[in-house]
Amino acid sequence: MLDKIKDFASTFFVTGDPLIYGADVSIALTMIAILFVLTYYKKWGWLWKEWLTTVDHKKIGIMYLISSLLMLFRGGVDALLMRAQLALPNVEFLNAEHYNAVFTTHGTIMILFMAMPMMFALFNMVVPLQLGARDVAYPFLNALSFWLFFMGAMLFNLSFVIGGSPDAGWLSYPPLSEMSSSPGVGQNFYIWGIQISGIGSLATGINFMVTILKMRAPGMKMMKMPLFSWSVLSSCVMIIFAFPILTVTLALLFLDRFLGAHFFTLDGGGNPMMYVNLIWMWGHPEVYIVVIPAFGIFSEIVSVFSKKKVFGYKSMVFSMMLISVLSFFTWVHHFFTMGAGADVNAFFAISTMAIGIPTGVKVFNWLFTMFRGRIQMKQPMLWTLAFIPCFVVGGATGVMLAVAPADYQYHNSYFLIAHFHQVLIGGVVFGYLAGIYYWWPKLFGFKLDERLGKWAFWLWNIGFYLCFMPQYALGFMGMTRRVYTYGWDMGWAPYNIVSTVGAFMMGIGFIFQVWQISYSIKKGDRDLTGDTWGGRTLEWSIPSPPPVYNFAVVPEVKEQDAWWDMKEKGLDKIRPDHYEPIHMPKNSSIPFIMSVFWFVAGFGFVFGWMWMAVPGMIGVFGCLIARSFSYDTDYYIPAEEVRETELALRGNV
Amino acid sequence: MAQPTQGHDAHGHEAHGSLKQYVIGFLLSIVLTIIPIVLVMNHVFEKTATIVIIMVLAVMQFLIQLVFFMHLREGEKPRYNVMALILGVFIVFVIVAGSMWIMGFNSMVQ
Amino acid sequence: MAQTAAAGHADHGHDHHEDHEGLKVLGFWIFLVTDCILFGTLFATYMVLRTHYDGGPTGAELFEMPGVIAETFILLTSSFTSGLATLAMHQGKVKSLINWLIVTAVLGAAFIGLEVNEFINLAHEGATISRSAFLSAFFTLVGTHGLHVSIGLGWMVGLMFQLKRRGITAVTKRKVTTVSLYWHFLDVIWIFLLTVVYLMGVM
Amino acid sequence: MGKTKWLSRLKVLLTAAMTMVLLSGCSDKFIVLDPKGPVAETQQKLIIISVILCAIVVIPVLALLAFIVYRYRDTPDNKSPYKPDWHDSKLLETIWWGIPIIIIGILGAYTVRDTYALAKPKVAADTKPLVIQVTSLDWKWLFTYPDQKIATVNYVQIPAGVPVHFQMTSDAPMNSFWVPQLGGQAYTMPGMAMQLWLQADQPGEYYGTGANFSGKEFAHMRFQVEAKPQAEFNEWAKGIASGPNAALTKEGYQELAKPGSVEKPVFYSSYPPELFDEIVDKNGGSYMEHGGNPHKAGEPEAGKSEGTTGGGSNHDMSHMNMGK
Ligand code: HEA
Ligand code: HEA
Ligand SMILES: [Cu+2]
Repeated sequence: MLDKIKDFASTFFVTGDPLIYGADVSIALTMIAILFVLTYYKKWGWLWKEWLTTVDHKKIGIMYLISSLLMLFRGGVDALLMRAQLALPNVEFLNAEHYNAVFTTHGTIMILFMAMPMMFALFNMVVPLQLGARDVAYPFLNALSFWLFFMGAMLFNLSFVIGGSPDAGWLSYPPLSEMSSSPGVGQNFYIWGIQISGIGSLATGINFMVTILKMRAPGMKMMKMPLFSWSVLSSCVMIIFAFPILTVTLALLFLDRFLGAHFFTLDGGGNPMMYVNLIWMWGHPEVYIVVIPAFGIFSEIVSVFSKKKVFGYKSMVFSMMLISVLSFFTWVHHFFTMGAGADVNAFFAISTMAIGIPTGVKVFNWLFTMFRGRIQMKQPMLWTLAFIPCFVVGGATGVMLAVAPADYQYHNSYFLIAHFHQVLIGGVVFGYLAGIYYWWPKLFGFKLDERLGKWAFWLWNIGFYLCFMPQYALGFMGMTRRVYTYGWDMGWAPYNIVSTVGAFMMGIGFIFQVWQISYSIKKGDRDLTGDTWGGRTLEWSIPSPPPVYNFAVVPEVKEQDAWWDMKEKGLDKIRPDHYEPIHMPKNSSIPFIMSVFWFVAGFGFVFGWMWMAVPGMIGVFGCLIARSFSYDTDYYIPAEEVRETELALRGNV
Repeated sequence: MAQPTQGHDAHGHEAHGSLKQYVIGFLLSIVLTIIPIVLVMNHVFEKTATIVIIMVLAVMQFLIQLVFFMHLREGEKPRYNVMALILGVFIVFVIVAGSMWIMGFNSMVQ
Repeated sequence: MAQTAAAGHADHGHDHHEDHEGLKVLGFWIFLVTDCILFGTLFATYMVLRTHYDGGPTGAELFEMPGVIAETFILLTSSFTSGLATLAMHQGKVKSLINWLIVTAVLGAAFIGLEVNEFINLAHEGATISRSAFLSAFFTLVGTHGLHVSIGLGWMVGLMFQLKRRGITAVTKRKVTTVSLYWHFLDVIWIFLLTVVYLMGVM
Repeated sequence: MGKTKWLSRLKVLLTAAMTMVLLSGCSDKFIVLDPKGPVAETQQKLIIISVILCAIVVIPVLALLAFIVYRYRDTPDNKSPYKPDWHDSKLLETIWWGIPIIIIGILGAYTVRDTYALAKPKVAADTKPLVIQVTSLDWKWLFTYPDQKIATVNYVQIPAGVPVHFQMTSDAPMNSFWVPQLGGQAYTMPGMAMQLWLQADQPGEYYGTGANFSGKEFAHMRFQVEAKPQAEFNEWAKGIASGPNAALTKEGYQELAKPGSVEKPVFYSSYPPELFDEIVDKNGGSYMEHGGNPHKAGEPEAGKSEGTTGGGSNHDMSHMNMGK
């Protein structure tokens, strides 16, 4: 009996490495600390009522933000581990298996559990406020999306200490990811972690799409909508078309592994290339899903901090929509070298390059928004200014990759790694950071410290170029991606060491940001006006942080920059003479509970334990039924209470 | 909660449909199902022609259901559902046709 | 500003529900579009793998058309009866609404019964999901549709209880509307399954 | 006045960038830019063209950014014009939709030209290419020479100046066969026989590597490519065949295919002639068109429209070849 347990434990828990034990210990300690603090300060009820069951988009946004920053840390630690291992030839810091697991989790976490939730954080924190809405279209579903993401991410991260991490690359190409080559549970963690959070992402896509189409304040025609909301719409369009493909692809891979089906196996007539084909049909739109909202953020910031109306609004909108449609026509550029033929390659090379055109238009429009403006070098603007050169160069190397015959030389080399980090960090990370700096005062009521922010900014930027420019050179020197070590013979060492130094500089930059946040919580500039930066859009017309109902009275929009327009016309000081009761959704515990059931079911499927998976799924359906039968889902905030809240927040009514 | 922008004029013409509509739709779809079955079971035309014909009939049936059962043409404007559907069907076409084109080179001909 | 607020709240309760339920129907439409993509991906996989028999049975050898044709007409009819249910709903007839839903659900159950039967027969002939890539694709595509139909059945049953208890309200109205949209949608998917999998399979 | 200064600055920048590219092209560490065969040469030219074309927009954009940020920064004594409502210009918008379109047009034309050019082997009618079959295994490369009847592991010798027709497959997770100085890579995939045409113009030693991650020991999947004059190559092949090397048997292959890496090159005096075809067939090769004509490989064929309805009837199958 005891032996059995021991046996089980040694396969169940990941063992054999001080790194893992260290992680185990720190995870356990953190858990105990959190439990202790919550109990000691009697915060359990607060946690449950205010956060776990909330359907308020602002709180959900904050929870997304916290989780995504944690994931940035986890993914970043992975990155630094990799860079440490690659710093010099023949380093034995990580062995091959660990290295493979680390780059797999790094890629997966950064894109699916860092970039996606950070994007959803911004969607949630900003879109309803910008549209003049009281919440998203489906607040309940919104909470469910968050908890699905969260549980998916937890399940995925659990693989580090239980069962073993996936190690077949962030897109898990079969047959490497099939039972025949990856018999462990790591791949199952990968599949279920992404699958569960993917359902959440799909729901968010639908939710925000409807919110934007239907919940705009009166008078806000589509062509008067702020560009960030437009970018969210175009991102959502891609989400709803791309994510079902991911769901199916992973489900098929799971059927292969679980039921012995033969979609992508070596034997039985399976065709691994079909997986590659399908996963990129999602994967390519996915990278635009994350970058387009960043474009929206830059559009807002450039205009506000140049104190000038955004240039070429219409072509900004048009180019975003064009990118989202075009992004479904380029997927083959990720496997030009799989021999699909000259016709296929020629078509997809051209369609890929074509995306550079609308993207370029956006760049020019940003430049000309600044042209004849007055540029204020505040933090959000700094990141925006850093984004432009970085993204333009990264985009241009993307165009070089799109030249199909040349891609035969770049594919799977460090040139590619450098390309996509340049667009992902320069575009996505810089963009979201800019957005966080920009909207932080709105959500929390205080600014983030400028001085520490500048340090972080320069460390990130210098670190970035040090880290990734040498990688282009390494690509030309024939260094392929995903090698855990290399020899002295090829002359790669000097470039790699520079790259590692750069990576650690970015890590220090991140530490500065953590410091900056904790410092500003205590000492940051309080913002009492609600309009920190001299904003142009509706979110700046309400107090910071906004009350639960956002807008005591839903504003009427006349112009594209609605708030700017109101300020110019002197309408901003006018207070309504009376208030109406406000209709609000009630908190619900179902999203959280249902996601826990998903977690349980997912965990069961990972280990093939039907006794766990089946009850988990029954729980999920039970929650659905419970929701369907509950009719008491909303309430009214009395007019008097609204009046009092406004009085307290604005000081004058 | 917040006021949906285009919510207010929706009451007049909601998507209802009439018995007549349903019956016509039903009859049409039965006919459109019988034809391909007969064509295939009795080998009326040669293969490619049959494939083309039955695909066209399936698409027609799809449209019939959309119009007569799902009342696609009714409802408030702008019809975001129609736009989403058209784009969705287009993407489905891209997925299926694209996969076949790309993967075609390693699929055996029957 | 004040004016719109007043308009929005003129008759609170009813107005809001109406708007909100409309909002949910749009969301459901978009969900159906995503489901379209989901099936599209499965169709793409099937199209690519449909000749990969790995020496095992082919579609022409396996498919029993009489059963499939019966399934088709049953599902078609159920799509029609679910339409009649919504019609009854708009005329405010709860009884007839529930009855038509029952008819629909019974037809749906018959469809599922036939399909399960078909699958069992196939398995007996050794044609299981792990036999060949073709069969993997076949079972997954057809099975996913069957799973959708089964979920729709459960949903309808739940809805009947709610209708009994609450009658026709803005909320139940929306629920009936969405479930019948779902049902018509599954019918459409089946037509393509019939055409692409079965008819083209036996040709 | 300001304009000309601007332009001259741009020129300086451009030349600087160009020299950098060219310089790095000459350095022998940058093997991708140091081609030793016609395919790699075409690709290198294309790389340079694409760099120049991208630079034509990217450099002005960067310069413009620097200029605008400097000129319009928000300082109290900044005298440059401030037009907060200026947000539209048909002319400007046309320019920046137009320029990228033109550039992409040009780049696209080059791309398409070379895509088709490289799909067809560059073989003069009278030369007979050497066929080498490549199998990627966990985690090593097996090369079999159907004409010379020998086999090698992690080492491949080719005659210089002769086009080599690599037929590639995998009996393990996918990999990618890459010899940067001879030409770009192509995947080795189970159940398929991919084609890659490479040629070394001069004798020499070239770096070869697996480029697609295939599991634990992937980092060790390197191989050496040696180009020798034809006569020496013939000699070498004969030596391998008649030398003391063991023969690769079917059982030997099973052993070789087991996961593990191989430190030093291995040579076999012979191998079962049908080995490659068996490997392809075993992993699903039967789903591909048989008997493509290698000399037509890659020629785009008519009939792509059929591909969209008939499960990929018969277009482009010529890319594939069963090595028969
Ligand atoms: C946010 C993420 C993001 C973004 C925005 C992009 C943008 C682009 N990407 Fe990138 N890409 C990735 C993330 C991203 N990519 C990732 C993660 C991978 C690898 C995944 C993996 O294998 O693991 C990848 C891989 C990848 C490949 C595959 C290479 C290979 O595997 O061999 C290719 C090939 O065509 C490519 C091309 C492009 C192009 C053409 C763009 C274009 O959209 C860029 C457009 C922008 C510009 C061009 C700059 C601005 C424009 C102007 C100033 C106008 C004028 C310019 C010209 C006329 C040139 N990318
Ligand atoms: C949004 C996406 C994103 C982001 C932000 C990043 C950020 C970084 N990435 Fe990543 N990367 C990917 C997406 C991303 N990456 C993807 C998709 C892959 C492909 C995976 C695959 O091949 O499957 C990849 C692969 C990849 C590789 C190639 C591995 C290989 O092929 O062998 C490398 C190597 O240098 C790398 C480096 C980095 C670095 C240095 C950062 C830096 O920006 C990180 C900055 C650092 C921090 C934010 C750290 C903060 C932490 C601390 C300060 C704590 C320090 C404590 C300790 C060290 C214990 N990444
Ligand atoms: Cu891409």
